[in-house]
Amino acid sequence: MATRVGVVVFPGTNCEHDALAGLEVAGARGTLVWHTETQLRTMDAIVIPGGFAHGDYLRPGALARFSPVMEAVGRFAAEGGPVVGICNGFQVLTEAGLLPGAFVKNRGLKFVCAPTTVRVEVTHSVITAGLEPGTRLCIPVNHFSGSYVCDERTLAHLRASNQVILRYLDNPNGSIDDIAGIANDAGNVVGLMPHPERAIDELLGSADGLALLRAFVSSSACVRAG
Amino acid sequence: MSVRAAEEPLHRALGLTDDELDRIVGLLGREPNALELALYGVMWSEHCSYKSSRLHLRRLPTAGDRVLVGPGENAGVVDAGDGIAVAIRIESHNHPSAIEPHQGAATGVGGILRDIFTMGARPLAVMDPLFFGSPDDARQRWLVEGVVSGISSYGNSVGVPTVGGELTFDSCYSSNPLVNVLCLGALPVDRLVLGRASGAGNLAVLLGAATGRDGIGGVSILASAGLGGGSGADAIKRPSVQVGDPFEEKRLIEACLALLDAGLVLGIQDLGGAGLACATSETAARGGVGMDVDVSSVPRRELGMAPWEVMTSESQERMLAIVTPGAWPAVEELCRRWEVRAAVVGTVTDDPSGRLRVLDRGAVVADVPASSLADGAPLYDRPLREPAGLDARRADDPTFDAPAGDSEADLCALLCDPSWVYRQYDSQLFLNTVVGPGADAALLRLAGPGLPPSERGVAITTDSAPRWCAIDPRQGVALVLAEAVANLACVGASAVAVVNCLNFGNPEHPEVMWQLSETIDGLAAACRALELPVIGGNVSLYNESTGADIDPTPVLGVLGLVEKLRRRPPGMGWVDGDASTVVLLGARRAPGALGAPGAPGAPGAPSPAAHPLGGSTWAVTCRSRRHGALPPLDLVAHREVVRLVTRLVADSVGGGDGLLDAVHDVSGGGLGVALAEMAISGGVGVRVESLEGHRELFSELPSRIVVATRRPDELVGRARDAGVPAELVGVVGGSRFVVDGLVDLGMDELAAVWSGALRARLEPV
Amino acid sequence: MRFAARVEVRLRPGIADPEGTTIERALPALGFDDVRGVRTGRSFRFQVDATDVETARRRVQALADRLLANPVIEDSELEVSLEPDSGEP
Amino acid sequence: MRFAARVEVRLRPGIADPEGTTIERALPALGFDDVRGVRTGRSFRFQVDATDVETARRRVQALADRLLANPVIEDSELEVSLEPDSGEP
Ligand SMILES: Nc1ncnc2c1ncn2[C@@H]1O[C@H](COP(=O)(O)OP(=O)(O)O)[C@@H](O)[C@H]1O
Ligand SMILES: [Mg+2]
Repeated sequence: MATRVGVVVFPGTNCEHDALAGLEVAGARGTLVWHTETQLRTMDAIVIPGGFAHGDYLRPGALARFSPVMEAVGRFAAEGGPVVGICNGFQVLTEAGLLPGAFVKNRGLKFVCAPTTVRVEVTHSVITAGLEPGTRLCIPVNHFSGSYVCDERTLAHLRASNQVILRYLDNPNGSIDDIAGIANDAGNVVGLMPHPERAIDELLGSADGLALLRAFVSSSACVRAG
Repeated sequence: MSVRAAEEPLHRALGLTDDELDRIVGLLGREPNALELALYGVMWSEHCSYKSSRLHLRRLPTAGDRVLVGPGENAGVVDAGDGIAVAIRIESHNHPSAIEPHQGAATGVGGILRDIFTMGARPLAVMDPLFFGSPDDARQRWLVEGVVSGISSYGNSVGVPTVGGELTFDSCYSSNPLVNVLCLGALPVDRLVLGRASGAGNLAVLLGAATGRDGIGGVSILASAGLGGGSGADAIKRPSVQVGDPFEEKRLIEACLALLDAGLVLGIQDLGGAGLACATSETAARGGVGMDVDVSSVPRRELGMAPWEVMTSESQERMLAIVTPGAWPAVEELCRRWEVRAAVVGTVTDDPSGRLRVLDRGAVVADVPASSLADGAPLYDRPLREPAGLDARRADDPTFDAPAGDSEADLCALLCDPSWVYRQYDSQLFLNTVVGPGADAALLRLAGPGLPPSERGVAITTDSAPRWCAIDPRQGVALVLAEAVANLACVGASAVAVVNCLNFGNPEHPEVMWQLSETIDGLAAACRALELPVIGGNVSLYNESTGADIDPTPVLGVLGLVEKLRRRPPGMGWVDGDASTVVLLGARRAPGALGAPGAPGAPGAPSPAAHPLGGSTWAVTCRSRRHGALPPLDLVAHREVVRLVTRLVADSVGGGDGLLDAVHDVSGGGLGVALAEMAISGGVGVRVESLEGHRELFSELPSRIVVATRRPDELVGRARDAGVPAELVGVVGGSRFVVDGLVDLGMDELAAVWSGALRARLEPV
Repeated sequence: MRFAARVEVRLRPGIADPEGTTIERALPALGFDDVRGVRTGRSFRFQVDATDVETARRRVQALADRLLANPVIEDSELEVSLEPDSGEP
Repeated sequence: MRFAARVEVRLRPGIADPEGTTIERALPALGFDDVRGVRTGRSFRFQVDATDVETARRRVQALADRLLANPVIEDSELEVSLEPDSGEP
């Protein structure tokens, strides 16, 4: 049976269908999970997709983190379940305290939609498992508040414990230490600003995102089996 | 304003003429009350009634095999095949953007999206043709920044990709920027729904945002006329600018599409200009029924709103749906799920004369025939006059100006990368964008949530040429249509339908009416020649500043289709490798011209010029010469070139063997700019030989498309078979951009000039 | 002398404030059903050099009107006070 | 009783404020070379119902801490006062 991935939808989320499409190409079966849901037990993995949850009003992720589903996501993550937040999903995860740090407006103070090149730094996270460190992937970003910030201690910790999983080669937003994606200590909760689901087909300009999505789907299958 | 109101009769203060008042009295058989007068005031405004342009618009061809819905509805709809229909519409939001660029543009996006999903279509793409004064002025930069950020923040957040547009700077827009927005959506053919009411006893349901005193603008005169409204003098000062809420709109889109999917809605209509007054009277009039609306049932954002305020408010993000009483509980339930407010505000009646009755807690406060509001405005056949001195302007041609000047510097001055604008737009959502902004046309997969599977693609482009239209609106708009169709060909799409946004000056100036009339005739003729229907449009008049009208600015959006979209089209960038050859398809010289360098030309007797420069970007930008004769256009020959290129590109897009490495049409800036853009895009230089001087480098003679190929003989053969002229003009390769005798620049330098041009002007310091 | 300035820019009364409305709608679920009428704004703090408080205030007002707020939809409110460690030119 | 609250949320000192910097950079060209140190923030105004000013202040503080500011990067400052036309529940 295919890996079942719950794709969380807040009011204002807009990349949920794209995430479903990406997961499907990567071999998983995605299901939309409305933000009022409190049970995720039937899921093997969770994706929090991009968009503008609650309009991004106040701050990206600030209101979404109080949606009922986030408590369930917290439990799911605490039990070792794979959770990936893409773009707005990453912002939600930091607001919810499931990942460290915060986001501020892009350097340049403008929304940026553009292809970027990221380098895979470490491979113990659910989204980079099995990839070669140093692999370069061409994946687009699409955000206004995409500049990752954290205090020095957090940064030192992220580095020391190999939690920086992706770095930009052409930092589009001013993120500290060129961080494009991080994982928690255990590697099962991941946030990344680039949109791998937008790079799943050469027809769209790149299929590099599939490497990440496939890694995610197969490591989710492992978690379930194990 | 209040002083004027004290002196002026109410109807005039509301924008109605004395004759219009007489007409209203005739229609009603009595004097209207103040609320009724306000309803006529907004519904008979130029914006809502098209009273100055309607007579002319009738001359546009609107029929076509694929047309499911033509002009008159919220959007035009064509059958795209595979059970999918495509809805498209373009609109202006010029005046609000001039005073609050961010919100003005943002609400423009919101409004055009509603026009699309009101047809049952999911909005899939936006385009934004923009026109400003010179960016060397700080106020213009403020406008550009605000408009682009408004489109970006609303479009990105609501979740509709912006896949292209245009950016034009010209001093005629200094106090009157133009912000046009086009939206394209798709729907399963059987979800098509129209904005009409039916069935006595059915309910009129208001969906979305609460109603406040937004955008009441001119009508707020009623407050000062002492006719109620708790706001008093406050309302008069209220600006007619609204704040957009993309989050509300996003929920509204999902809720409305879910309601339509569930078959719960009989008719639906967005609330745009003139708010509830417009939505209720139009749905009733289209359905030939009556309607009762009780303003006390309308959810309010503000206290103490009078009936006229509720009826004319332009609060954003609202829709009016017609549902049966039996369906209402399910409608309520679905709306709750999407966190969208829904309230029954009225009922459909079987009143034989189709009256719209406005009630306030049950008491009738207005009672007028709905059709008299929606369709009863007088149609004006305003006087026309050709502007003085046009012949002299056309004769003042820059083509043979001497000396030629520094072509290398001129070319650099014409290069501009618009990505400063479009990088701020999400152009990729829905995973449909095969070709996004920055190319000749956008090319999208025809797919989306809820659509039947299809291999088809849909292409879209917007184009305009106000300078040309100022010299000759008839010929100018034909050239615009020709360019648009060529743009589509470059991504392999065949044009199928046209929408237009006619941005003009003050219609009370006979010269402006002449421009409008000529434009419509020119567009009608060109559409007939290319067998394209016009399926929708918008007219924006009174674009003027301190008495000066803008250049006539018809903006065309043209929709194209691709049968099989399996591979990316070649694009404009050529590739390095075994000698790709540059071939110019289409006549290299204007018909009838002699062709020898500098040919028949003493100044003063410029025509026929082989490489005309009248009205060209080069003449305006590099020589400040705005006049001259427009290049000739032969639509029959144009069609052949476009057909050939469409076939070649469509073949490669469909997965066939690609004969072309690169393709790009010659447009603004001429062959020089087209070649430079191809080189920059591919990152590879070129050597072009024996051009006929700077005129050939910068002429904007239409019907020419540049391609690169590694099989030039085969290509030339194909062109010959199709009756299309083809000439080898250069060879791709190396790291220099060379046009013999005219330009010799390193690719790095060329690319830097191109990519830095816009930023340098918009972000000085 | 150096003055500390604070400018608060808010949407004018009656103009829709979707952000405020959205925050307000979320509050009851967070246990804040005692809060209403949320309106959002932007604030700016800076120092301004001027010979006296009146001049400083005029400068701040000019800055607010010209750059920080769009009077078509926004009002601005300002506070100007002597910087504690000011006094020297 | 009803209280009027104002919360101002600003980036913590040390966190870069590119918006403030950008405004400051634009100022000399507009003739404001007497202004420096621009920092931007967001403001929230609302009413809160409470039995006394202390309770009101605690509620506002809680709202600011839980929702309005992100403590990782932001500080908040608040003001609470009795609404002029208050008194009734
Ligand atoms: N305001 C804008 N928004 C989005 N894309 C834009 C805008 N202005 C220009 N573009 C994009 O930049 C490219 C070049 O525009 P333009 O020079 O008008 O093309 P063309 O000459 O082929 O019509 C097009 O792909 C267009 O869609
Ligand atoms: Mg074009």
